[in-house]
Parts: sequence; C-alpha cells; structure tokens
Amino acid sequence: MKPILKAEDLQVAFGGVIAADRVNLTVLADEVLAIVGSNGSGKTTFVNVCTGYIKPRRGEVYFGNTALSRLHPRAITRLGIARAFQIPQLFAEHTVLENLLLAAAARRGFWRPFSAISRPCYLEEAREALGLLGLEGCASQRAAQLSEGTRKLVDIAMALALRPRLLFMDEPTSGVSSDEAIVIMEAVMGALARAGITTVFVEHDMEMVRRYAHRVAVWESGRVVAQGQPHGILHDSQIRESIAGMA
Amino acid sequence: MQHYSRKTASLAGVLFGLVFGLLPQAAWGAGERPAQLKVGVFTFVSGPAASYGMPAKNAADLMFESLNAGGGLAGVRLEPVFVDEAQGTDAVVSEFRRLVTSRHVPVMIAALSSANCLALAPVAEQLKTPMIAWNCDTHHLFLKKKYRYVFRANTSTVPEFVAYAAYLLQKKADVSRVGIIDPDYAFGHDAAVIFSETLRRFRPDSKLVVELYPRLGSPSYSTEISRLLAAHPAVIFTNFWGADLENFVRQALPRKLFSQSLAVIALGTTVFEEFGQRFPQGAVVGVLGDGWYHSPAVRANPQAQRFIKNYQERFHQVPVFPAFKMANAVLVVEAAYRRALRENKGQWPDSERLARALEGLRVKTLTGPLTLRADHDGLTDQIVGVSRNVAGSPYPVMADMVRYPGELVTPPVDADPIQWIKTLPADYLERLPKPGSYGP
Amino acid sequence: MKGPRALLWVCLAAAAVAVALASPWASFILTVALAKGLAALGVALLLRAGLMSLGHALFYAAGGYGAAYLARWLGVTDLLLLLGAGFLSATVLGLFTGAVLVRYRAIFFAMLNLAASMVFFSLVTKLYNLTGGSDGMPLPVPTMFGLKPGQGLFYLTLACVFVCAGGLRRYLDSAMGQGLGAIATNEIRLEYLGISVNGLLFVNYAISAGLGGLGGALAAIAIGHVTPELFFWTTSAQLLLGAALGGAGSVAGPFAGMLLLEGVRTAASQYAPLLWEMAMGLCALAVALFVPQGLSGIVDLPQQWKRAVQ
Amino acid sequence: MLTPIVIDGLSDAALLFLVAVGLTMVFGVLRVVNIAHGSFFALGAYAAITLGLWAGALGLSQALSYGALVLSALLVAALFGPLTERLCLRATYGRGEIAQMLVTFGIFLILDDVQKLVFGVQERQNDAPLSLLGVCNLGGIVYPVYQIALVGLAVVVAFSLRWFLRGTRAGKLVLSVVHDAEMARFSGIDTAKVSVAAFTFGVFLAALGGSLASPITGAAPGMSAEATILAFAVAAIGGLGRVEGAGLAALIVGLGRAFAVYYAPAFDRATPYLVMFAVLLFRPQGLLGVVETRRL
Repeated sequence: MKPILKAEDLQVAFGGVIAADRVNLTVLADEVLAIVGSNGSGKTTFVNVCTGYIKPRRGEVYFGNTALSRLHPRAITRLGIARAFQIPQLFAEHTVLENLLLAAAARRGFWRPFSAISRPCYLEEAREALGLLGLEGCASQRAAQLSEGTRKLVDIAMALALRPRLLFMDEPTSGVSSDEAIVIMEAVMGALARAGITTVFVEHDMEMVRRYAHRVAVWESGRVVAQGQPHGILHDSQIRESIAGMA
Repeated sequence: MQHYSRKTASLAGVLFGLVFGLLPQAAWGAGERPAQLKVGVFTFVSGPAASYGMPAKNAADLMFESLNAGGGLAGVRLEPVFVDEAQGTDAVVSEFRRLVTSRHVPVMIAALSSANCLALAPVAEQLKTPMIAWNCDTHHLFLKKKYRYVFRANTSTVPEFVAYAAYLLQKKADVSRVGIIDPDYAFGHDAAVIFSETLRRFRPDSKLVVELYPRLGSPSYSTEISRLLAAHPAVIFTNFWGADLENFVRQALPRKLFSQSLAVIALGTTVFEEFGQRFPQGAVVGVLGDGWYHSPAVRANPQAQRFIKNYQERFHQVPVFPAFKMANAVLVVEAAYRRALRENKGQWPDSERLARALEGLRVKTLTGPLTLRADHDGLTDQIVGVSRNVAGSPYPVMADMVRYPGELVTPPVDADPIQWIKTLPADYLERLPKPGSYGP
Repeated sequence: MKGPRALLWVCLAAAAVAVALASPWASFILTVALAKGLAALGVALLLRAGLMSLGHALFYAAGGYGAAYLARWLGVTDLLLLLGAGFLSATVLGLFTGAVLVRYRAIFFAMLNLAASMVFFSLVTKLYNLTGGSDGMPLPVPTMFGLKPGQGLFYLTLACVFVCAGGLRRYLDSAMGQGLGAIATNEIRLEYLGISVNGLLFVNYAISAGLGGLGGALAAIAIGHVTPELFFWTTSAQLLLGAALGGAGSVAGPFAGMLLLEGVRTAASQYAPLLWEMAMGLCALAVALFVPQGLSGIVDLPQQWKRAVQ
Repeated sequence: MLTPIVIDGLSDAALLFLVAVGLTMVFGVLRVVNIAHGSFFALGAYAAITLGLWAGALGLSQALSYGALVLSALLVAALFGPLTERLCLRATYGRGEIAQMLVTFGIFLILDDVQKLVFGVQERQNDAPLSLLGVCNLGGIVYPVYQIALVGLAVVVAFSLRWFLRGTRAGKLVLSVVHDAEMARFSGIDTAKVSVAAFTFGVFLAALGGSLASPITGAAPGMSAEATILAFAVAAIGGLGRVEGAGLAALIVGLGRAFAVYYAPAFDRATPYLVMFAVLLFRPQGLLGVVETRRL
C-alpha cells in the first residue's frame, strides 16, 4: 500500500516537557491506524501537529508531497485532512442540521454572500452525512441539547461531511458508556470503510483497537516505541505493561 | 422561520407606537396673537459645560418670571422651553426642529457652544426661525455666511481677546516672553492667535515661548504648570473656563506660577467666588463683554440690581457673566417683539417680521448698550481689569477697570479679523480709554 | 413565510411615510434614528459573531466627515455623491482597521476598537486647522440631480434601510451569515472546516464599517454639521446600546432599538429635560435585566413567564 | 529639564493608577467590565470634598480632611457596592460581556444624573488637603507636597492590595474564586458573598482613587466619563485584572504624557490610546496579562 501521510523526525516541546521526540511514522492509504499509549505520551500532540494546531520545533509532516508544518488548520483541512475531537467541537447554538449544512457549505463554496445555506445541494449532503451515522432523528435539535454520545457522532459527521481523504479521530469513544461506544464505533467505522477514508484514531480501549485497527502505533514519552499488527503488538507483554497504566 | 415574522410583527408594533407617540400634538393657528409665547432656550444643564450653562438657565428662569410679572409681552405670557445642549449636536438639531415644527416655538435663544451655534444656524435659516446666539463667540459664525434669521446677542472672540492684549499694552506690561495655555478647541486656539497677533502688532519683539493646549476636561495640569514655570514667561495668558479654570488655578496657586509671571486669566471673574481671597492678585481678568455684575453701568441700572438681588436670593451665588449674557439675550427677544409690535401697529409678528425687527436692533441691556450690526453680530463694550482684594469683600473685585467701546475693538463688518488686527493704526492704543478710567 | 414578513415591512414603510408627511420634524428624527439604526445594524452584525465593538463611532463619524470633506474640498452638494463619499471613507477605514483588529476577541476587540476611535477623536479635535477642531464642519443642504430634495433625504434613508436590511437578511441566511453565529460558539471547528475565521470576520468588519459610514453620512447630511463628538466613546456606547436593545437576533432589531432610544431621549427632553441621561440609563438597565434578548426577544416573554409560573 | 518631566510623569502616573486599580481588580475577580467605574470614582471625589468642607465648616481641625478622604470612599462603597452588585450585576453573571456592558452603562448614565441632582453642576473643590502640606522645590520647580505624597500613596495602595490578595485569608479566598469559581464552590466557599465583597471592595478602590485625587482635580460633571475611559486604557495596557500591570501601565502612560507635553504637545491627549493600541497589537493580553489557551 502507498503511504498517504509521513511524519519525519518530529519534535515538539512545551516548556521543558518533550511531547514528541523524533517521531517517524507513516500512514498508509486506506488503512485504519490506531494510536495507543498512556496519558501524556504524546498521542493528541501528534494529531495536533498533523492538523496544524501545533507547530513542531523540528521535523516535518508530509501529506503526499505537501509539507504541513507551516500550514494553518484550515489549509490542511482543504487539502483533504479532517479531524474529529476528543471533546466534540460543535456550533452549540445551531441545530444539528445547521452544523452539517455549514460543513457541507464549507466544502462546496462558503464565500457566497447571497446564496442561502439551505440550498437543496447542501441539504442533500448534510442529510447524507447524518444518515451515515444514523443521526436523522435529531436533525432539528440544538447541538447544545444533545447527549455526549450524540455530540461525538455529530462531531464525526461534520468531519465526514468534508469528504476527506484522511481522517483523524481523537478518542472517539471517551466519555461514552461502553454499550454506547460499540454502537458508535460500529456506525463510524462502517461509514468510513464504505466511503474509503483513511483513518487514524487515538484509542484507550484495546477492544476497539483489536476490532477495528489494521495497524497499531504505540506511544511512550513522546516516542513511537512499537508499531505493527494489532495481534502481535497487543500480545507483547512489554508493550502491554507500558500501556497498562492508560486504560 | 415562523419566529422571524413574529418578531417582525412585534417590532412593527413597537415602531408604530413610537412613531405615533411622536406625532405633533396640536395644530397651529398662524397669524393671530398666541395664548402664550414659547421661547426655546438652549444651554448646558449637564456635562462639564453646565458650570456655565446652569447660571444661564437660572438667569433665564428669573428673566421670564419678571417679564411675566410685568404683564408679559403686550399681555402674552412667555414660557421658556429648555433644551440640554449636552445631548450632542444631532439631538440639539433635532430638538430645534421639534420645537419649531411640533411645539410651534417661534424664536430660539441658542446656543452656548460654538459647535451647536454653527450647526443650528443653517437649521434656523432653513426653518425660517429667528435664532439668537447668546454665548457662543466663534468669529467664524458670521465670517463667510450671511444669515437672515440668525443673530448674536454677544460679541465674538475677536473684540474679546483684542481687549486683553490692548489692556496689557496700555499698561506697558513686559510682553517680551509670552506663555499661552488654552483649552484644546477652537475657542482656545482662536483666542491664542488673536491675543498674540494683537501684541505683535504693537510689540513685534513679543515672543511666544510656550504654547500649550491641554485637552478639555483635564483633571491635572501639573506637567503644563511645570513647563510654564520652567519657561519663565513674563506673561501667561489663559482662557480656560469652568472646571478646567478652577483646576488650573488651584493647581498653579501653591506653585507660585502667578507670582512668577503676570497672569491674564481671561475668564477669571467667573471663579472669584470659588477662590475668594486666594485668587491671584493683580491678574488681568474680564468678562468677555460687559457683563460684570459690579460695573458702574450695572450699579446704575435698577433692573440689573433687582436681577442680581433675586439671583443671589434664589441661587445663593453671584451671577457670573454667562448669567448676564442669557439675561441680555432674553431682553433682546423682548425688545425685538416690542419693536415688531410697534412697527406693525400692534399686530402679532410672524417670524419674518420678527427677524426684520431684530435687524439693527439697539437694546439697553442689564449691563450696557447692545447693537445688532448689519452682519447680525452683536456689538457691546468690553470690560477688562485686574483682580484685587479689598477690605470687606470675601472675594476679589475688578480694579483698574476699563470699558472699551465695542466699535473700537471690533473689526468692521466683513473685515478679515486677523488682517484687521495686523493693520491697526499706530496710534490705536492712544485712542482707547485708559485702564482705570472706568468706575471707582 | 415570506409573504407576511414582506407585508409587515411594507406596512412599516407606509407608517413611516405617513408620519413623515404629518410632521416635518418627525421625518427628521426618523431620518436620524434610522441612520443610527444602520450603524447599529453594523454593530449587531459583529455582536452575532460574539464581538462587541466599543469603537464603532469611528465609522459612523468617518461617514459624516467623509461627506463633509467632499463638500468642503470639491464643493459637491449632490446627495448620492456625499453618501458615496461617507460610505467609501468608512469602508476603506474599516478595511485598514479590520485587517488588524479581526485577530482579537472578547474584551480585547472591544478595547482596541475603543482605542482606535479615541485616537481619531483626539486627532480630529487636535488638528484644528484641518478639521475645524471641536467646532466641527458644516455640510451643505444637499441636492439631488441639481434639485433640492426636501423630504427626499428621508425617503432615501428609508430606501437605504430597506436595501440594507433586505440584503443583510439574505446574507445572514447564507453560509457566511450562519458562519458568523458559528464564530461566537466555536471558532476552532470553523477553522477545521477549512474556513478562515479571521477572513470571515474581516468581511463582516468591512460590512459593518460600511453600514456605519452610510448611517453616519445620512445622519450628518440630515443634521448639517459634524463634530468630533461623533468619534467619542459615548457615541459608540449609544450604537451598542441600540443594537443590544433591539437584540442582534433579527435585522429589524437595531432599528427598533435606535428608534426606542431616540424616542426615550426625546420624551425625556420634553418632560424631564434635566434627566434624559437617567431615562436612557433606566431603559438600558430594564432591557438588560428583564428582556435579555432585546426587543426582538419580547415576543418570547409570555412563554418564558408561563414557564416560570409552571 | 529631565527632573520635572520625571516628577510630573510620576505624579500623573499616581493619579492614573488610582483611577485604574479598582477597575482592574473588579475585572480580575468578577470578570465584570465595569463602565460605571468612573461614576464611583467621581462619587468618591464629590463625597471627599463635601465631607472635607463640612469638617471645615464645623470648625474641626483641617487635618481631619485627610481622614475624610478615606471615610468618604468607605461611605460610597458601603452605599453603592452591595446595592449595585445584588440588584444589577448578579443577574448578568454568565451572560457574557454584552449584558454586563449594558447594565454598567445604564448605571453610569443613572449615576451621572444622580450626581447632578445631589451635587449640582458647578465644580466643587476643597484644597485644604493640598495646601496644608505646603510646597517643596524639586529641580528648580515648585511642587505641592501632597502631589509628591500621592506617588507614595499610590505605591502604598498597590502594595497593600498585593499583600491583601496574596497574604491574607480573605485575599486568598478572593483569588481562589478568580482562579476557579466552580472549584471554589465545591470546596464550600460562598461565592455569592465573595462576589459582593469583591465588588464592594472594587467600588471602594474606585472611590478612594477619586477622593485621593480630589484635592488636585476637584470634582465636576463629565468627570466620570473621563475616568472610565482612562481607567480602561490603563487597565488594558497593563493587562485586565493585573494590579501590578495597572501600575506599570500608569507609569508608562504618565511618563509618556509628560514627555509629550514637553516635546510633542500635539500628542499628549492621544498618548494613552496610542500606547494602548501599540501594546495591545503586540500583546493583546496587556503587558502583564496571561494568555488563556484552550485544550483540544
């Protein structure tokens, strides 16, 4: 398989704390990569660097041939990299449908001052993204009124509505009951597979990793200490020990 | 989208309510003698300028009361309608329009601030409503524009500040090094030019060593006072007024500024009462006109004496000159109506006739003669003197007074004022009355 | 739902015209209030994005001064040209200040706008020879294609209000308009949708500056005079007050807010001339404490009360 | 020439600090942008002058007028602090700055008229405190001692405030509410009480600023608008909520204005705003402000 994203020699530090220490990692096209590691091992930092929220001190991330480290999140988004957040980032005062409409409009041509956002073509796309995750029922609810699980789904649906080539998901099931988590993951992963979107997800729950990841990268103190098939990695006792503290 | 139209509906209700609430309340029967004569009076009753505007409002109250007590104008009672100028120029213009069109006020005494006078004059012209400026003194008011309905019942900055310079020159004061500290707006800048140009006309060696224009309403003048002290000017000129003047004088007094330099505190008489005997001695002071409550002309005028007595009884203050300016403006309105009635055989004048009656009107005001010239500007005398404490008075009096006749210190109609100053005849100073020639 | 709304606007216009015909003063005060409403509409636009400008008097004043300078330098008296000059000068100024200020949020945005307007206030007052200082500058009685328009200014203002309100209504329904509200709730998500938040704010800042300039020019022409007071922060506070009174929720809000303010001020100066400030203050307090959504929230009140009772 | 500039700058800075410190404290504790701040400043000045004049009229020792300066600030705070907080401000907590601005602007307008009704429109002054201490000669220029003493007073206010906030139990309580109101509530602190106390204290600081400045500045209509806007500028430059920042900002603006009066008088008026603009451009949080970053 072809590499789609390549991190080379990444280094990030906050004050004295090293959050990424010479990270080299490749994401392959069409794979589902899980990132695991204990709290503070640098997983979210990696996502933040790849999506432009944090600038690395050294090193570079390439998306195809494009270097990402100097780009704004919005520029990276327009290249085809979308992101879902650990804490859902929604427009709280808008309805779910309006949230999705904004995402659809953002992809198709946002800067049209006099064309209504509720145009059929945007509506269709927004509904489609909602449908992928089974959210049709709450389309007219205000985002602020949703349950945490639904907020997570809407957050992911917005990322999906951008029709990215690569999607980062930061702990899609954290803060959600384990019953709900399975339902969410089943819906999300199914939708991603159908849409053919390369996915990187940060995950605490090894069960989820075992079920959905094609490949796993293990983080420790800002480094990738191991990567490979979920089976091999998750059975390595040393690695299990190092990530034991996280679950 | 339902809620939008409901909102719009409720807003429409609000709009309708407002709009009809504002509709004029009465129809206007023109021509005949009204039941009462409303007079618009524009002054500051709030904000920093209220320290000038309020005495004027008080004066207007007294004057209208005494006019009504004397039977009003040919039996018509007068009623002042006050407008606060502190609402801002747009509101002042709006009120002017409202008074004219909705409340049928046929004549206005407006305004205190020069900005408001300049803004209201074209409106008065447009609405064909006689307007009598009572305190604003920018000489730009009548300089380029000719008005049919706008008159000024007091003088402009030119005679006012030529008078102070002339007084210094006549007294042969040392004017080689002059320091100026004026408020930072037209009044201050204009006065500085007029004062220093007049000095330079007769003493070309007179130099401006320091020129400061602190912002209006500065709470502290410490730095400015230090600079004045360091520059050692022989003369310090200021036309601060109101709270600014009090602050400046209070802060400068302990720092001996006024013993180091001869001070010209143009509006000093307005704070005599506040400072009492602490007011700097020997400072050149005046009243921007002839509105000095203790001048021989005022003492000889029983109406003025009554006014002062009533004012002190009611407001527990002496009437400072803005009070006289307002009182005199009310007298101008009265005189104009009386003249119009006389010239129209007792028929009540419309605004056109009233405006014609104001042309060239001569009024014997509380403080002296006033003429409305051909350019509609007022012509009055200028009283200047020095501050002096005398036994038996809790606050200083004006001593060494001079009363410059208006026509001697005012440029002729249509003359460019600065050019006029620059070409004053060499014997000009000798032709003026001498300091100390007026009053005891 | 388009029908009833359009009908209401037509009724409003008819009411305004009727009042203006009944009393020339009413047409004047309506002109000024609606002109201020345009500026308040600009302020409300930024309020939607959660940004509070304490310096929008800058653009209101720039509109007035722009028109005054055109008249002073080139002797222009044509109403449309004067308006254009006011609108353009404010918009250009808005483009410059906006380019810098849209990077700031919350109280910093408010403060920087305030600082910008106060710097201009100081300079306009100070540069006496250039600006007329605190005495200000006159504007000519305007002409329209060589004719004296009389009531024309009022109708033109009304037309401006309708064009701007209608345009803005459509704009607010667009993605850009909806994006404004999104800025208030979540900028980060907007960036991660590929939208430049600062770019969007910049566009809106320019629009709001333009609206301010248009309103300022209309008011200045109606009043016939401009003074530095227009730049002072209390003018900004008044515009903000009008916008907040009306509520940022509908485009009619700022106009209603400004009309209410002018109405209160006028009524106060008629019945209690010494207490107009207090009347306006009470008005502000009442709305802030009891009608948090502004006038456009009044319709929701009975429901809220019902809920409170239950 | 430098000595008078520095002295004038310092004494101006002292006044500016006294104007701004209450505003910045209230923002720091309550996150309230208080437009009515200037009104309390002006009320403090009016109260101090009135009390001082009364004392004088009653034939009491003139030295008592120094006591009147503090007493009047206490009175204004006791009268207006709890009332304003309970009746008006409390309803706006958590409703964002716009509601707060509306409420405080409303209070500002109302108090402006109250001032006018109670104290009239003529400027009021009582310079007994100014004249009692006499004058001194510094660098060839005469200064009133009170003006120099005011610099010391401002420093005292700054340090006692620092001590209060950092060194006393009450201060720490206040700071804990600033730091995390939610947390404070969980640990059993009555945040409502702290809010009233903190706002009243802020009003006290504003009124104290006004009363201490009053021997120099007097009191007149229009004073509140002026004070509010200056306080905003100084507080924003220093970093809203930072007492030390207000001190630093007052120094910069004060010295800047003094230099402007000597070398560029055209800009003295714009100095606070130019400084504010320049500082906020490069440090939007103000000189000593802290940036709050958001975690994703």
